[in-house]
Amino acid sequence: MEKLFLRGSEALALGAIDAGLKFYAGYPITPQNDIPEFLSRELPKVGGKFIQAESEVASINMLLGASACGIRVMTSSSSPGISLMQEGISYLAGSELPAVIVNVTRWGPGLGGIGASQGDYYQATKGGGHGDYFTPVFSPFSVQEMYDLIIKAFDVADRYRTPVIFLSDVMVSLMKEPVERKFASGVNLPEKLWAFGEQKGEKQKIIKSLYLKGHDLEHHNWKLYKRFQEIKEKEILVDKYMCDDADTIIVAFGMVARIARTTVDIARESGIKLGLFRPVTLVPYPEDDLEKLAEKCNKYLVAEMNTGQMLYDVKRILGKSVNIGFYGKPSSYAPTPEELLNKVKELYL
Amino acid sequence: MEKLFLRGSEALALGAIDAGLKFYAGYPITPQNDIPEFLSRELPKVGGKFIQAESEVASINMLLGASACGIRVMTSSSSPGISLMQEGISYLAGSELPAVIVNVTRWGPGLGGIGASQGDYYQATKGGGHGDYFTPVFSPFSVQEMYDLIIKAFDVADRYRTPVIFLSDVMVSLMKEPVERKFASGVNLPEKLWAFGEQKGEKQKIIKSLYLKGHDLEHHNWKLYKRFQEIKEKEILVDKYMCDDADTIIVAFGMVARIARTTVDIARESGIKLGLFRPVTLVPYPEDDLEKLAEKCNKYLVAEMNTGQMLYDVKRILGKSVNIGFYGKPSSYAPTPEELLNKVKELYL
Amino acid sequence: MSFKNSHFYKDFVFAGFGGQGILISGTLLCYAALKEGKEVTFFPSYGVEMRGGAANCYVVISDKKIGSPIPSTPEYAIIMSSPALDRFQNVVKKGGVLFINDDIVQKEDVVRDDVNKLFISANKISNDVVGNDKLANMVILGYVAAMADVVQVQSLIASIKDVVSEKHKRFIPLNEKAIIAGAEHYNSSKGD
Amino acid sequence: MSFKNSHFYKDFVFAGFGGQGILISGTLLCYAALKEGKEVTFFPSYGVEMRGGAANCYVVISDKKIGSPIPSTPEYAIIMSSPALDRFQNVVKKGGVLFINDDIVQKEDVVRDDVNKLFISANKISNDVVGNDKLANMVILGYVAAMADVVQVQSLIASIKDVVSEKHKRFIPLNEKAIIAGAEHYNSSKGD
Amino acid sequence: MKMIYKKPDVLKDVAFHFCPGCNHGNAHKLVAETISELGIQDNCIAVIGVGCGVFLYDYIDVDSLEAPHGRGLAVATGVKRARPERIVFTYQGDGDLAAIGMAETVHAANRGENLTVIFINNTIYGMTGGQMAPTTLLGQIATTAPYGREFQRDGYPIRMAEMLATLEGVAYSTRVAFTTPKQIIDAKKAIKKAFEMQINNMGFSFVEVLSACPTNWNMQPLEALKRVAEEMIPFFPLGTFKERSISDVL
Amino acid sequence: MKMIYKKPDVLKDVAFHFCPGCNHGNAHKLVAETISELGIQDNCIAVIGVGCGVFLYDYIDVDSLEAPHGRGLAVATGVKRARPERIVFTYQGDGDLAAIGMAETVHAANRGENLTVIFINNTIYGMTGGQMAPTTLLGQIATTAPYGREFQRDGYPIRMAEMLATLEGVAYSTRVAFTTPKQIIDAKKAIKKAFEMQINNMGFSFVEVLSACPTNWNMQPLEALKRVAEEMIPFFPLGTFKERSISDVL
Amino acid sequence: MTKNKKLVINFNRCKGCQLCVSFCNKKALALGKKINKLGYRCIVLENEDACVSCGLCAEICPDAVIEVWRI
Amino acid sequence: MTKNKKLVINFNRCKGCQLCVSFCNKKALALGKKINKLGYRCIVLENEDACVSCGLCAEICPDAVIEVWRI
Ligand SMILES: Cc1ncc(C[n+]2csc(CCOP(=O)(O)OP(=O)(O)O)c2C)c(N)n1
Ligand SMILES: Cc1ncc(C[n+]2csc(CCOP(=O)(O)OP(=O)(O)O)c2C)c(N)n1
Ligand code: SF4
Ligand code: SF4
Ligand code: SF4
Ligand code: SF4
Ligand code: SF4
Ligand code: SF4
Ligand SMILES: [Mg+2]
Ligand SMILES: [Mg+2]
Repeated sequence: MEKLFLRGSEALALGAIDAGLKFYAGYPITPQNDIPEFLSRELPKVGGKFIQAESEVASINMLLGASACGIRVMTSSSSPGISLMQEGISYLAGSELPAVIVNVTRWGPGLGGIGASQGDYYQATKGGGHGDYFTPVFSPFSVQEMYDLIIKAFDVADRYRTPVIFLSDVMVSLMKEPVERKFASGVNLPEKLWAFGEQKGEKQKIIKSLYLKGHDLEHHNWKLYKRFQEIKEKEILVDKYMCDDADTIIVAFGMVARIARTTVDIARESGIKLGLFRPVTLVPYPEDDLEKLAEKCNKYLVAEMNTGQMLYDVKRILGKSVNIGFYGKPSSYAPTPEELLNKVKELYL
Repeated sequence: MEKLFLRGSEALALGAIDAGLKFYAGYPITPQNDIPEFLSRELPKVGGKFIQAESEVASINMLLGASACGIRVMTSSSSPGISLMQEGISYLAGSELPAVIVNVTRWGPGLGGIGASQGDYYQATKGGGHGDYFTPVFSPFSVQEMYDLIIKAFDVADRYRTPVIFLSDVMVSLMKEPVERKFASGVNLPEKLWAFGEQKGEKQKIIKSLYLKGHDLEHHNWKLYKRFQEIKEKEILVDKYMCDDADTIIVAFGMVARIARTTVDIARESGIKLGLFRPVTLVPYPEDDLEKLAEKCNKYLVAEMNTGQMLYDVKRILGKSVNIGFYGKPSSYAPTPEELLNKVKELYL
Repeated sequence: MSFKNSHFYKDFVFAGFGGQGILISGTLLCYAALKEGKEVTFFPSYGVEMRGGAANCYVVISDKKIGSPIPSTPEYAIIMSSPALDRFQNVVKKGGVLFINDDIVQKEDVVRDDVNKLFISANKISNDVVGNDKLANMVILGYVAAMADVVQVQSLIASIKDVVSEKHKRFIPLNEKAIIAGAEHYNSSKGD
Repeated sequence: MSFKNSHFYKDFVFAGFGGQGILISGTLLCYAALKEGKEVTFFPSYGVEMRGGAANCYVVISDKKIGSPIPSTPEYAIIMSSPALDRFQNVVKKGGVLFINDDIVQKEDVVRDDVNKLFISANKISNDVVGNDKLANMVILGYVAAMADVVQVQSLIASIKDVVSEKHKRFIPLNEKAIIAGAEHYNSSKGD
Repeated sequence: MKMIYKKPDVLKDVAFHFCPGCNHGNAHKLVAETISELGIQDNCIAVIGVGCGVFLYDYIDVDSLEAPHGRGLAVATGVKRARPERIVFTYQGDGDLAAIGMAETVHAANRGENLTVIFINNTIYGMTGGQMAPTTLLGQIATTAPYGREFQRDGYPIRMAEMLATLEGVAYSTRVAFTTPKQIIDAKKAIKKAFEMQINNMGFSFVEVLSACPTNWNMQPLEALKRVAEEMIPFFPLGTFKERSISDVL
Repeated sequence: MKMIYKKPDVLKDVAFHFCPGCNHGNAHKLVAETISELGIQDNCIAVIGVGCGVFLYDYIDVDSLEAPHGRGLAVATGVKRARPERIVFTYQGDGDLAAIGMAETVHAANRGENLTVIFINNTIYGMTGGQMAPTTLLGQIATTAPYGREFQRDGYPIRMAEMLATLEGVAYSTRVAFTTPKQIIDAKKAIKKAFEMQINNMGFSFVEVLSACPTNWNMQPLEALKRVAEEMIPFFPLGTFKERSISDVL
Repeated sequence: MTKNKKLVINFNRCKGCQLCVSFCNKKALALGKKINKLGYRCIVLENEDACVSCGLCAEICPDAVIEVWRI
Repeated sequence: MTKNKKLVINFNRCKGCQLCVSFCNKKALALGKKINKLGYRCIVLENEDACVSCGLCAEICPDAVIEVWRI
């Protein structure tokens, strides 16, 4: 199949369309505008609805309405806009409505800056919204993955009736790379019997998140919890590079992991046994995979474009018996492969 | 001094006034309405401004404006409303503006329910807003602490130029208990030379969070990070009850800790050496204190009114060499002392 | 609670309709206990629970620091309406006490048989002593105080001023009468 | 990058004003490299950077999977404006190459002396071969391709159709001319 | 025997949770009657705002979706665009629609979304216990305006029906009340017309319902209804502020 | 020699980052001139929305606060209530003020906050690259309306100055442009009046500035200015929609 | 359910608000004595003869308590 | 900074938008040839004699490039 040469954002938007996206609502924000721009052009051609909402708050709530009708829905924004969506995301989770929320991250706190960032790991993985819930989080590191994982994100959203966060950044979103188009989505998914169809069914359908009577709320929360356990069992994605014989392993996600791949290559050339562990799903986190590494390797470097967020998950998972170093760069200038290698050398060589 | 018999919310509002609160903006939401109701009556009497905003988004942004003028500001809300404030909180953090944000938690996800909850631990402690920042978090467990800690919260906010989250719940907020009034606030705080005064100073003052040029953003982020390290060193509050000789320790915060205190009492009566570890500041977390306990005690029960949030911090801090059990109740019905004791027995006796 | 009687601990739920003075009687009990040097917590109903007129509150009194202000199985329940009975009769602790205003609640609706059931015609007594049924809450409170041995009736009376607003000050003597009538009603019925 | 020449890796930054075809020349280089079976990444400037007319893009070409698409110290910089020079001359790798359109940029503003500085009068050449200066970008690109030995000039020419829109199809031959002129300019100047 | 009044089937046989004399009940009844009469029960989707009307689905037997507080019209926009063949209405209070939801309301109206809005204006936040609403009258006491609403501090009561009528996207904007038999009949007609407009694809239809909240006004039900007549209607005049005819649309 | 025009001192001596022909520059100049002439540089606080005007503090030498996108009027409310003695103005784009900020805008106006608003209506999202704004004209092409704005899908362009004029709290609402010398003079007068109203505690004053965005309109500067005259002004008429006199207030 | 010829009053739904009483021009209705499950005194048709089955009481009743029949 | 008798033109601030040109009734202004630091060709007072120091060019200039003096 001929490959296309696409921006990450285009690949994502195309992937969404290939996954059967039928409703998009969003509000402009740098650096993700080419997603709505692409979809405003292309979505109507496949019978989908594109709407520019008056705000991010309105966007996420339009998704709530459209998702209740059983169609595939998506929004995209960047960090401050995602903060504004937290109430809505929490409602989607509470109402058990599937939706894909794309965050092409930029900097905070506040207006911050528009460069590449991993400052939103916590918000995405620990629930920026109120209440006791998790949303699956995907973290792509190539234009191909922008395409592949967005399709996966829709499937996971539908299968588990949950909002899904797609955590990309401006590097992977604006860069161009060759992409292969695959169209594989929606296999073996349950029918959306809970959704509003063309007509009322025999029984009234009520989609809500308010549970006031007796122990309903507790049951509801446990139900969501159990569903999340199932996601944990079935939907983890992980990418290990040269970990088998590694005596030092870099743990990184997204574009930092991609840069670290080069670090591993350079290191290997000079005989340093470096490996790379990359969670592709940040939620659920590939905990068991990471834990297993500790059987053979006891030196780690967590690298992030922030002052340390995933670091704390890694510490929890690996425990205190291994060495865990950290290289943080809360900057729009991504670390270079050499910077990472230098840190590895400084810590362990 | 004669004690007052006050609701938690009244004690908090009175504490805020005693701390010199001069601006409150908020939007009604159960179960915290008696805070704005009290302040709408009392704040004008001390020359403060009370304003009912059109939404939580407007509230937090009114705070941003008033705080820039150097006066003490506060808002209060409950979980969904706090979700809506996440962008604004992130802006406060990025703009280095002090503010106190009270969350009288209720349930989520979504509309959830209005009962007592600890579902917002993650949102409060891991940053619900975008970007790489933390806000100090206080967790009271008595009406007296509603008064004492809110005063502390204002001081910490001013000293470190940061928004502070005051994470209470409906139990501690609506219950009445005797309270002693103390008026101790604002000692040794630096003057707010950065704030807009009655007139422009010699140099233009710019309060902002956008850093686009060169490495300004990175420097800004490291500056916030370092300030947070200082908070970690100086502002941790912890409450240990009967931990010295304990062979099992319950770790809990807020009202669950209060209930667990009774559990400890009951257990001790029947000769069970139970203790209680309560973080009073959830951020910064009393990590060293907790870690030190592990030298003597290797059985823990984390108890929360959720499906497990603080649990993961405790796991990270204590590591894998001790036993950590969990009792979670994502319900408006708080666990009883007996439930907790039974869980302790089930796990460790 | 199961402190094996090693110390003083009593918990209550007061439940009925709004307007019956449910929260006032709970608060009054608190003030009385405070006067006697006890630890006290008070917790009211709130929010949507209040629509449709329900009102209730929990009171815990102890000589030690109090844990939960919302006892899951209170020992004493003061029931002033049918919905209140529906909601609370099943949560009262086994061996606990249901105080029921049988001028409002149908006796036959009370189904628990592992608790002590006390029926008080509080509206009637209120009518008898103060001329209307508005102080039924105080009648029951007097009865409860006497029966549960939780505070001195004197402490209740001394605390009335703490719970009535300035403009209702003139009703203090009536409240006093009602409380005393309730307590006496218990004392006279004790022989039964 | 420091792959010790063990494999093919080249990184570029193209920088100038909007309207100079900066992004198009970068993209064209990518397509040509793709045709030659290389791994390729392209990364454009965006957002507020674009106000005031700045435009730039990074291109990385390699025979292995590529790490960062934004090289911190690119080896080759194509400079089409003074602000672009200000911003990028200091990031070019030591020993790298600055390609400078000296019809626009003042030679004396170039201060680096640890890089290879190549000055091309691209506007003039464009004028000479196509009658206006609009294809200065293609002139430089031809020059770069020839000099940096990154893609065949033929591959560039074969890829023009991938980057011009339908309605500009008719300009393909002119672009071709400009590229060839640039490449020839390099080849003829090599002897210098 | 001739039936003069009977609750419509669409209304379930359960008691409302509303306080005595609350006009939310009247609004529910009229909406249910309209749905019955237009035969659209199977087409209807209710988008319900957070306020005392939040349990509408317990009473009116149509597919229902709970919207976050204030976001009813964004949610309904999503519903209607996803299912244009269904009849979508929102049911929202004045805190919900006019305070926190102002942006969503104005924009949905301005877009001319083909939706019907039932807007319950009771000059107060009912559900949360009597705080000031954007519609609270000057001088009116609320729990967060203990000394009465004051223009300088709290602004002026907003007349939503009038404001929205100025927007191009709005097909129908009207205000009704329940203080006289005639008003009840007019209210019914207005609600019915609003739904019919949607059925005819005419755009945004908006019915503001002046409503008593005896509980938070601290009044007896009759007194409260009297207040609607004597204090609210003079400020919030009844009547239609905009009505597009089919020919305007075609 | 007589000085006919010189940039005011309040304007710093740095080049704007605006594109050639962008009327943001004109608006900045007039605001700076007004601040100079009224002698309020030391009193002024600028609350700056997020849009192409976000760097106002780099150009105008007054105390400045950056508001989150759309929330300028909530932020300014906080500032003014905390420092009533200072003169507070917001500077906001049409995306900022009329889309995401609609609720904050309407409510601040309705409360009659004693603030001055400079509202830059360029029918587009400038800073983010030409997406559709609430003010985008029907048929106008934007990056998110590639086939042109359509009423049915995207709604009607909002006339903010007119809408706000209907609110009681608004003291002054006017619309200006820069397409003729006369318009520039009027614009200056309007901005000055708006600040004077605040100085006189008269309430909310609002100046809508029709502004060219050559870059995102894909036009040359002259062409763009011509579009303001020929396409915008017919739809967004210049003039004053409300002006309260001191006697109304006293 | 209290069944009359003209009015059917749903005893346990009435909240005693008396709006119906005030809407009845014929003064046919009055508040009853019995307290229903909701805790309210339910309305009664005190004067059935006066009732003209106009339906106004049912129209105003917020709680859909009353059914009206014309004989 | 180009200094004339009537106009002072701030060379490095001009963006060559030519709004001034179109506002000048006297056709005194024209786009210059030299490119300034911002990358634009700056305006020049081509016909100083024609200039009547009316100030319109300065009024419309979005970039505060021009100072006008009357001699
Ligand atoms: C984000 C958010 N903020 C606040 C609330 C609390 N809240 C629930 S209903 C309500 C307002 C109720 O007033 P209104 O909309 O006028 O409806 P009414 O009850 O008067 O009919 C509020 C503020 C909420 N649920 N969510
Ligand atoms: C919450 C949030 N959403 C979106 C953005 C992105 N954003 C920045 S400026 C802007 C709009 C710019 O348009 P406008 O307000 O009309 O100002 P202009 O640049 O046209 O003057 C947007 C959407 C943001 N910064 N924050
Ligand atoms: S509080 Fe007011 S609006 Fe809510 S149900 Fe009661 S009367 Fe109706
Ligand atoms: S993008 Fe438009 S609004 Fe922004 S500076 Fe350029 S011309 Fe002005
Ligand atoms: S039907 Fe008419 S006359 Fe009969 S009780 Fe009702 S209102 Fe009165
Ligand atoms: S109007 Fe209805 S609820 Fe009210 S008293 Fe009459 S029957 Fe009862
Ligand atoms: S001052 Fe007047 S006449 Fe002179 S150049 Fe400027 S516009 Fe032309
Ligand atoms: S208007 Fe100003 S910026 Fe534009 S060309 Fe004239 S002097 Fe230059
Ligand atoms: Mg209301
Ligand atoms: Mg704009």
